[in-house]
Amino acid sequence: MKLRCVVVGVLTAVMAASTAAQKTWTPPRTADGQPDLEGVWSNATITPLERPADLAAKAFFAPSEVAAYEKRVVENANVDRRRSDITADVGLAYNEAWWDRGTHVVKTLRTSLIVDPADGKIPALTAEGERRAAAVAEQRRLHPADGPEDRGLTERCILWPTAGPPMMPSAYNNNYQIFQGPGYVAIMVEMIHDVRIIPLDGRPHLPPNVRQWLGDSRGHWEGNTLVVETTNFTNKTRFRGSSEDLHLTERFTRTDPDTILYEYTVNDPATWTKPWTAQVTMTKSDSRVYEYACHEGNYGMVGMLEGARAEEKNSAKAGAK
Amino acid sequence: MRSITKIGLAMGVALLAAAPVWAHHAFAAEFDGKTPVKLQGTVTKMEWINPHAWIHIDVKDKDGKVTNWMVECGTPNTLLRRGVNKNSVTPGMEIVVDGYQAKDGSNKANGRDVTFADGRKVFLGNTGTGGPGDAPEK
Amino acid sequence: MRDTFRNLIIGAATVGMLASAALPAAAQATISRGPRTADGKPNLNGIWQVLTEANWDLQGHAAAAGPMIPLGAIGAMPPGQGVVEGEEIPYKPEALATKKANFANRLKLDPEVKCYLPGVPRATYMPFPFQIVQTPQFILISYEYANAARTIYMKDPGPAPVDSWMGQSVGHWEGDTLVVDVTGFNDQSWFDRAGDYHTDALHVVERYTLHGADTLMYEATIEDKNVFTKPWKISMPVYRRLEKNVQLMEFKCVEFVEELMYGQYRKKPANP
Amino acid sequence: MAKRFWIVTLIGAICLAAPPPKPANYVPPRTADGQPDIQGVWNNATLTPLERPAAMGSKAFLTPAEAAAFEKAAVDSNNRDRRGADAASDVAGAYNQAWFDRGSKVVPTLRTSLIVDPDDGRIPYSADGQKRMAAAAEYARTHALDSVEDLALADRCLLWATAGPPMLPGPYNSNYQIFQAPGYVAIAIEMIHDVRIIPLDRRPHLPGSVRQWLGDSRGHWEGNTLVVETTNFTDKSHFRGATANMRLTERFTRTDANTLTYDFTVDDPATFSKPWTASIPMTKAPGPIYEYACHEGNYAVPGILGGARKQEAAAK
Repeated sequence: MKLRCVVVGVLTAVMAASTAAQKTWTPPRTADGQPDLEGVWSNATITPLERPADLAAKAFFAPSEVAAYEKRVVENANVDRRRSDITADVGLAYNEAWWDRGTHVVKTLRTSLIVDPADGKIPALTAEGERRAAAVAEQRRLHPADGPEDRGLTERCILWPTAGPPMMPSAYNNNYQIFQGPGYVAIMVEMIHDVRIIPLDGRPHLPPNVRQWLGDSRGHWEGNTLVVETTNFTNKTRFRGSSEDLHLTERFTRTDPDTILYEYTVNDPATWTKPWTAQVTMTKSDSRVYEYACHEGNYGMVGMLEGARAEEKNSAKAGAK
Repeated sequence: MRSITKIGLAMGVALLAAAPVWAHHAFAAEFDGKTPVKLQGTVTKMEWINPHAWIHIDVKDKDGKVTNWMVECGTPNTLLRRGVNKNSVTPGMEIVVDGYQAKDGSNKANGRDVTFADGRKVFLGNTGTGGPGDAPEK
Repeated sequence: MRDTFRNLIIGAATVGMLASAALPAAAQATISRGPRTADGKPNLNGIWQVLTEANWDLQGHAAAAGPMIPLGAIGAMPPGQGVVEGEEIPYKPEALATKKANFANRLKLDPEVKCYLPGVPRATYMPFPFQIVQTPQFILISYEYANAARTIYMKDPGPAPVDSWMGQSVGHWEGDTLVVDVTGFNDQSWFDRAGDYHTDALHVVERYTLHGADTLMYEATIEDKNVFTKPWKISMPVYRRLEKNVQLMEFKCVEFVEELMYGQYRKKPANP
Repeated sequence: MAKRFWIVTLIGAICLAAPPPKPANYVPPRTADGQPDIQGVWNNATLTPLERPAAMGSKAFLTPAEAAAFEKAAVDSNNRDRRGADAASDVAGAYNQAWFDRGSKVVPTLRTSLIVDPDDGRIPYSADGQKRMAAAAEYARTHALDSVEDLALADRCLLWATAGPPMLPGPYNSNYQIFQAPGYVAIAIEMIHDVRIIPLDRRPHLPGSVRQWLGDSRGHWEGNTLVVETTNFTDKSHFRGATANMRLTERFTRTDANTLTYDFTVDDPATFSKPWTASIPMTKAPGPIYEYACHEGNYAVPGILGGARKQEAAAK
């Protein structure tokens, strides 16, 4: 058994203490007077975006429940899931050595990243949202790999959820470095070396016809909270089915030397019946951001497309027999 | 196994389902579950690149003919944080790869398990690099 | 009388002094101190762009037709006086042959064609702006081209664990000049579109010096014992972008090369 | 055709005369930054050919009478309605003087060529130079219209003799406007809107690897004469057969309010047995310089090549 055990960081009283201390701690200031968010941060967490069904009514873990829960989740992720069913096994090709999904729940102890709606679930799609989602699914079903555009943005090395925005925890490389210069907050996202340079001078957004993968962000400080408004998304970004009219509001509040509470509100009336909000705690890391040159080594894309062509040839041959 | 509570089970299932979605790409799209391979060979080159690291190995078959295989691994950045570096895997090392061949029939496979001949895992922070991260595993 | 006379002289002297201060920056002997950050360092923050034709060819070159006939004059190479100090890049003979072969096959081999990361120093003189966000411990350079980026560590983090496209940058101040030592390169990037290349033994030392408020003097010393007989240096001014509300925009060019790189694997290739 | 004019005028007035006296010692005004002022619009059209026609033999100068007679005959001849005897010559004479501006005067020195050195007024080709010129002529004869590269640079709208350098008078549009600013002399050439910006700070030339149609010029003042050294020519312009290594020295001297004397010396040992010099007077002109957008309206090239292809197809 090649079970690789992972030393589980057991969270005890420390967790409870830091949530309580949130209110009183005031962040230091950068040279030009901004609350200091600088440093390398990770938003890896095992807390899922939406609350799992069996925890429907439970918005928070009690501090005592956290350790056991975390232990089980991490061990479960590490079990060598050699599967009888081959395709599932191929699908789980890595074991934990390659993943870095994190080993802790969010410091707020919530059972989901989503905080509003209260049930921790993404609100219902509008009719148009349903239609659009169905169309995308159908396109993917009919054309899994006709050309590179049919693969996901991560497989095309164009955009990862870690960059978003919103910046979502992901399978690995959940690392960010924040720099603050006069009039700017810059966030370097490790995957895929995207840098969000957020001007704080209240300038207008780019013209509405200019659409960008990471949208166009404007920031301002409300007390110790950095508020970032982002618009101008493309219709190709589709964060969980969002449209190009997505209006995203992100809030960064440093609650203690090692924690930034990152909260985002998704407002896209063309897709969801009402806005929804999620929170992720970003934890200070003493690691650094490494280069994630994705496109340069993307043998996978060729492999996938050639694989599809090979399968078509085989099925054609089989059919012809 | 029995002691896993309902929560753990639920979480486990959710996690399981989530796994492939989060991978850089669904391996099933590139590799073929119906053609498993077991390759024993000598490393000729280690490409520490994203999105996936690739090991190039020379594999000798029964009558000595050598073919070069490319083995796809995970994203290296995770391991860099555990102290792995370009000296962790160097040309000349003997390794064993359990995985699946590429669908297009080329000499490519995914590194389901990559171990030394003695069964020790290759990709751990502790392969002689004294890096932080997971406890040494026997 | 004497006092008024004395005041007159003093007045004249001060006027003289003020006049010299008002002289244009270039006329003053020392480089003007320029704007400063809160911790007293030259303030390099801002959006900058190079205007030379270095990305076409670091060395002096005449204008020439481009490799793509249908592009006509759009694809032609503009002329450039070159940015290499001493005109020539000191290639080893066999390495010069590789460079020439690179140029001959540049549409296949130049990483820029495939929107690969530009490496250093090429990222600086790509025909796109870059932005510097300067903090005491780290200096971020974000490049509009292919969202390339570099963090300059003001405290050396030790040797790079693996080779990378943009290398590992460690900076320190020498007087009013930011000196950046860059190592840990892979052998993939080129220096320009003329086939100038390097191996993973590349070592680059960059120097950024403010030259007045809106100009940076950029120098880079390039060293690679496998390719060049000795270190060689390039230098060029970098100009601040002064448009109102100027910002970096997105040039995420991977999307633009998918047809080029993967079109042949389409189910229905555009031109089989 | 040109030779016949000379013979006609010569018969009329055969007498030798000394060259006219040198103009008095004119001192030009100064620009704001102290350069001798050679600004303004100038024209270098003239009836005097670059080389002395063979028919003139050793005659270096015309007499005033000869000059006047010649000028009258030349202008009349240019204006004659040259409806040709056969269609081919008629087509060749397609334009009459209305379209041309070859000038109406010989050079004031009455010299029988623009070339002043060598004395015979002829280009001193070396053996190699002659061999190359002959080979070029032979190639042109046998590949007259294969492709656009076989057409003259002017027909291709790439470069006219008026720009050179050296700057020779053309059949028309021999107009130049000179501007002077601190450290620079700039010459705007009407045909084909080429501007020669000549720095005066004695900076080095462009690297030898860089070749340009108009070369790379550096200027300096010697008294009231602007001396311009030009190198870095391409191997495509071939001024009178010269190679890319041609070195050109031009001298601009304002000799009176309305005259700018332009001398140039060509040095290219691979082509000419020795350096040779010509002198062309540029006279003040009212201007302005008009736009000469040549390439944009170049219907001729597709017409010429298309015609050749059609004829070849028909011949098959």
